[in-house]
Amino acid sequence: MLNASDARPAPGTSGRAPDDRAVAAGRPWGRIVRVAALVVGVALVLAFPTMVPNAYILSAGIVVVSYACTATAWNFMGGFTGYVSLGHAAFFGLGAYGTGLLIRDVGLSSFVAWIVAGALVLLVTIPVGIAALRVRGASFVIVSIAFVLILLLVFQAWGSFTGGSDGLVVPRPFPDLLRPEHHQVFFYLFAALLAVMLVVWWAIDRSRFGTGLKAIREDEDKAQALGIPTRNYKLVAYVVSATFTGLAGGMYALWFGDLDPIFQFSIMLGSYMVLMALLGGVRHLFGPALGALIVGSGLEYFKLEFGDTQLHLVATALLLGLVVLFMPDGIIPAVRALLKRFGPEDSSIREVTAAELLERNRTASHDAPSRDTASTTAAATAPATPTTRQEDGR
Amino acid sequence: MTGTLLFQSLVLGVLLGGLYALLAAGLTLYFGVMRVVMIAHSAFLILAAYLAWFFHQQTGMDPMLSLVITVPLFFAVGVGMQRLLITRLRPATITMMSVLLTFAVALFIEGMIGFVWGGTQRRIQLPYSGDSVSFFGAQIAVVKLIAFGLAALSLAGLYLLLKHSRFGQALRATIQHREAAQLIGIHTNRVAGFGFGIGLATAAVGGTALSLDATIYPSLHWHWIGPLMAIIVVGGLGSIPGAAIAAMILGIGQSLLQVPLGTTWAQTIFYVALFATLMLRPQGFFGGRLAQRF
Amino acid sequence: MSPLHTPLHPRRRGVAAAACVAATALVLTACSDDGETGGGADDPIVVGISLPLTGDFSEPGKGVQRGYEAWAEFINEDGGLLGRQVELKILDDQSSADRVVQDYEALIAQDEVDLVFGPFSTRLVVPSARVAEEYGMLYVEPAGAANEVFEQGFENLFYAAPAVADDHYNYLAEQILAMPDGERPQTVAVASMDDPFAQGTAYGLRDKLAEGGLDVVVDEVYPPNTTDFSSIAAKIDDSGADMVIGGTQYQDAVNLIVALQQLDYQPQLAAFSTAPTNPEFADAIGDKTEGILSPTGYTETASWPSNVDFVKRYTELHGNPPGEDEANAYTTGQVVAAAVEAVGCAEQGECQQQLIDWLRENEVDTVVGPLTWDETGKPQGAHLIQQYVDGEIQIVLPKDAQEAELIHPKPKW
Amino acid sequence: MTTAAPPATRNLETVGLTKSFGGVHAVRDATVTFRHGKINALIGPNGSGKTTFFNCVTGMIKPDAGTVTFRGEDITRRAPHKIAQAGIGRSFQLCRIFPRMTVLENMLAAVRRTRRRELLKGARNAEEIDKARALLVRVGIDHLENIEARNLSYGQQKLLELAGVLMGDPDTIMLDEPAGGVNPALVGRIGTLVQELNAEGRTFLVVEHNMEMVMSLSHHVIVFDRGGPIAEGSPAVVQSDPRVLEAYLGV
Repeated sequence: MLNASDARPAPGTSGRAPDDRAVAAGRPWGRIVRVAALVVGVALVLAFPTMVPNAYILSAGIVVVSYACTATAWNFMGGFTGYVSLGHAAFFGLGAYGTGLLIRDVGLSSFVAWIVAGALVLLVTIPVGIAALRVRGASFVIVSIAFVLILLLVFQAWGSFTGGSDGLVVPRPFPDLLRPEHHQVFFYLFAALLAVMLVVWWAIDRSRFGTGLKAIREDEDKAQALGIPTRNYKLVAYVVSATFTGLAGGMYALWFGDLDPIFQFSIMLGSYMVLMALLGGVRHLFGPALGALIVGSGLEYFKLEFGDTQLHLVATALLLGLVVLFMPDGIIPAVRALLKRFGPEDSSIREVTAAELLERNRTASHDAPSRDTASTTAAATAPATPTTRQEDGR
Repeated sequence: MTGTLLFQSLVLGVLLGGLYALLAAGLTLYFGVMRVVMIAHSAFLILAAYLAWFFHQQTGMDPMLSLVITVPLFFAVGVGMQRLLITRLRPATITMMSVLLTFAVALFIEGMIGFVWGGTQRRIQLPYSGDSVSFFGAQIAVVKLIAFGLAALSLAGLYLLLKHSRFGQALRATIQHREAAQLIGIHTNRVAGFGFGIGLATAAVGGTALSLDATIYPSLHWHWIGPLMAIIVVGGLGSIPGAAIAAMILGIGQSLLQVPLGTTWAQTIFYVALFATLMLRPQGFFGGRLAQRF
Repeated sequence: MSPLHTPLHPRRRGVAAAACVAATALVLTACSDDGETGGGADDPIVVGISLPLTGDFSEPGKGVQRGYEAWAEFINEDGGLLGRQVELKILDDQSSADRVVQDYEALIAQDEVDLVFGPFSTRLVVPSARVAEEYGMLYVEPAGAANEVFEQGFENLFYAAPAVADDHYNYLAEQILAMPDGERPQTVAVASMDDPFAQGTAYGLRDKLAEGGLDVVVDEVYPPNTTDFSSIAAKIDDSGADMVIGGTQYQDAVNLIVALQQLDYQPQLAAFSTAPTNPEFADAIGDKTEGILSPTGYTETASWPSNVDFVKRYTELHGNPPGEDEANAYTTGQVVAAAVEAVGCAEQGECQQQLIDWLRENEVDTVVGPLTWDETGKPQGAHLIQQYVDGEIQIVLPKDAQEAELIHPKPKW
Repeated sequence: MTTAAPPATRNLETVGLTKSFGGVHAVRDATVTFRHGKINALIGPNGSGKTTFFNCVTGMIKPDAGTVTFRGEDITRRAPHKIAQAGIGRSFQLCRIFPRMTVLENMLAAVRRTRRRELLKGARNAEEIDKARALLVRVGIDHLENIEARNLSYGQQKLLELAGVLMGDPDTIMLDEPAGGVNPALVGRIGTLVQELNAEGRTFLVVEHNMEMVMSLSHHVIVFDRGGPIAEGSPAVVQSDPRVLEAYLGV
């Protein structure tokens, strides 16, 4: 946290709480810096289309913003509850195809179709969520991957409805615009969608609902024992996450115009979402967007420069591996820790997660004199005590 | 649908199921010993197939001889992966993070295959590629029979190893209850490393078998990982016999369904089975542990 | 409110946001620095191309690449285009529609190439043609043969081959329907990749035969990434169809044929699109090629003046004669070159419309013969039918171009 | 399922509660009645099924057979959060808190959530913060409120967990080994807290190995062995029961 004195390891210390005024004193500056940064950031985003040298850079910018949308949408589930879904591309594809099919078959106008497709994704997600959220951890990941694979098969095989492998052409919403103008409009539309998501994320983050979700991320059983209806909370987070992903997909369909099942329902797209969110930092409002900026620009660069090889895959793989092994909390906390190291106060926080804590606690209780001699069968006959809880908020 | 076609499909299903069984056994083994869902399993499968193809390309010898190199190599890589990568993850987050880490490994392999051998499709042309033997009216391709034989032999070997060797006992104890295994003096870390090595060795065998009768390309592994993951959940995570049985049933099911539904729809059987399992019996149908917890 | 002010969440978010946007601008602007500004009289003419060098279409994609590179090399040897050297800038679209659009966008808007050539495969042609159209670029393509391409209303598109997919088998269909009753096959099995081009060829033939009274007993579609053909083969075998038609690209044809061989299925007639014209085809199926039919828009033995020259130089360069993919790519180059020489310009802007207008009005001599186009960009010709006869792929239809007699029924494979 | 208005003295009861894992009975036909308004202790050797019993009662595990009633209402197989909302708070054997949330956030996460429309209200409501602080003062860790919970000592975590349970105003509190792994001074403090809270009218159900604590604290002791109760009564009665000695010393 920002006030380093807060984080002083304090086992057994009886020192009084840090003075509230001291905490407050650091605050106005922080607020000014933050507001200023936000204003500058918004201004830069708004000015971007006028700063770019050509339409290609603008279109690459749209790709990055659309990535930021998907990663932020993913983070409603991944960041709050710690459930890693590798299959969020399913919702992206559903939103995209939904929009395209509603325009083609129902004759809705572009943006009405977009909203309706978002609503359809929302409805579809409820039963899917109920099934997928019966399991945790690895099983959840498997289910999420399976969902995107099954949709890929359905959209490939059901050619008469979806266009099959031929793909689907989505009519342009603004047929009169020249290509660069078209890009400009969609850059702002994507940016607006991203802004809405960020506001919603921020609102949830500070709400009771958000606190409940974070409790689930930290320790799901404990959260439930405290009276948090974990299943419904997770379901709501999942539905919100999926719906936003679907809206991003629908927007992409309107912008891009050509849909192909292999690329809409691709595990790669889902994994980019995870990579971007993790890289930036899932606990932070702007983490996924920052990750999207880095990964999106990097991918574009790699594909353009080394396009005839598959080096971009290798680069993605190495980045993902590094993040997972060395920076699982993302760049934002890593940078902050670095800043803190050079800052006036030193605080070395040992990283502890729920299960490690349990492990530590178990050792502590084993050492306690009051405990009976340990019998190994105790654990075996009571496997329900989740002594080796595997998933953790991330 | 005629009787011959039905029988032909059944035979094809059994042959396919055998390969699925071997690969799923490897995949569920990782989960058993380390609680790791090894997304890269099928990428190693394709890598082994490429190595077999490359071996054949360079030496002109039968690709099956490449097993002499790939099996020990993959075993060592497996042990190394467990030691150097998987154990670096915090125990608390190992299941989730290992999914991402092995995903990264899979991408890395795919990228490197594309980088080294190009993105085009490859296929080994053997003198006996088009040969077949007649079996009660069904025609069985010789290469498919060899592939099945390889898979069946390896599975049998794996079974004997687990059932009748000291190492196998230690491995099973580790799968069933890691802490308890530690308490009775098993080096669970070493056992887990070997478990990983054996898992990867199944990928080496499977890949060679696959290379005999299939086209390979770098991104082919995505085609395999979905069905394999579905199989291990249906069979019960961590249960090797469960995985083998589920693999056989689903392989045959897929093959039979291809007749009325076509190839694409038939593949959905894996995912339908997966969702059905989660709704009805999340711990899997053929033994295994509580899937919910992991 | 409580006196507690410590925010629940970190405060440097705003900073991060600003950093984000600044970095976007920087990264992306940096990328653009290497954009070339063409136009000068001595500068090379840069041709932008995106091809599927990896992924489902990489096999034919590489053929197209060889054809384009041969064209550039030969034209440079001959003194270039408008006296300027030609330079190709080839990107890999990984057989992906998303990628192909970004590629052409980058080529046109950022690299400011002077000309573009089309990619391979109908699926990639449609999205990329739209980009080219919206930038007003002439778009000649070697591979988008399916009807769908010409139904999009593109005004800048020209297909550099003699005929569209549906008409590829026209000569074969006529021949089969003209056979006497005892000889004519009665039943047909069709298996096609779910791809507009492959389906176009196969269904063109299927529909003509069905109209002529033949029974279609198997009609299978498989996605492009299919590798296991044993069950499709089993169905075809089980139907005992007299004739098999494969709507194929390359590898799928090899796999399907091997799977059919494994089942010992022996049709009287076997026709596959594209694959049999590939030089590696015979090897890949164990040289059991005798009697396999395939349509082609190109034959290396054709006597068109430019073709004789092309085959000779290509063979010198690569050691083997060009295949259909190479020839189609070369044709694309020839078509654009003809327009450029006639109009006398090669750059973005008004020049492109002049090139388009010129092609609408004129006939171009190419290695596949003289080509003309209707207003949708459809070529006005027909495909030849080839067959493996005595281990060589030879023209068997139409009669006046025949190099060998059609073998019927086909020998065992 | 409620029949007549439940008598005020009825608290938590189980009838024939049974749960087995892979053929091994962890809890077998356990029929237990806890005394309302008292401190109840559940003791027994390791592996006697106390924790499984505990988990069955709080809904973390679905029992194979039997019923659990709370104030006359059947709560068997209800979801854990429903049971918590009904007024049963619990702690875990190996103290579980939210490690990467601050102490205060831990407390706020435990606020009862009953009204849906309040869910999107800010989590830092002044009234609740005051309540949380009061509870932190009560357990004696109020000075640590801005520290991430993972940085607390084990004893402090135990106190935080207890304070978190109290945040939900449960009238029955189940503690799984509250004295496990903490120093004797803290054991005393926890004991005093339990007694104070009991004096305010809260019923306690404590699983504990620390006999000294059990005997000095509880009003009613239930002894478990092999998945079910074998004896119950006042501490004095239980202590002299031969079956208890046999269960503990084992033959």
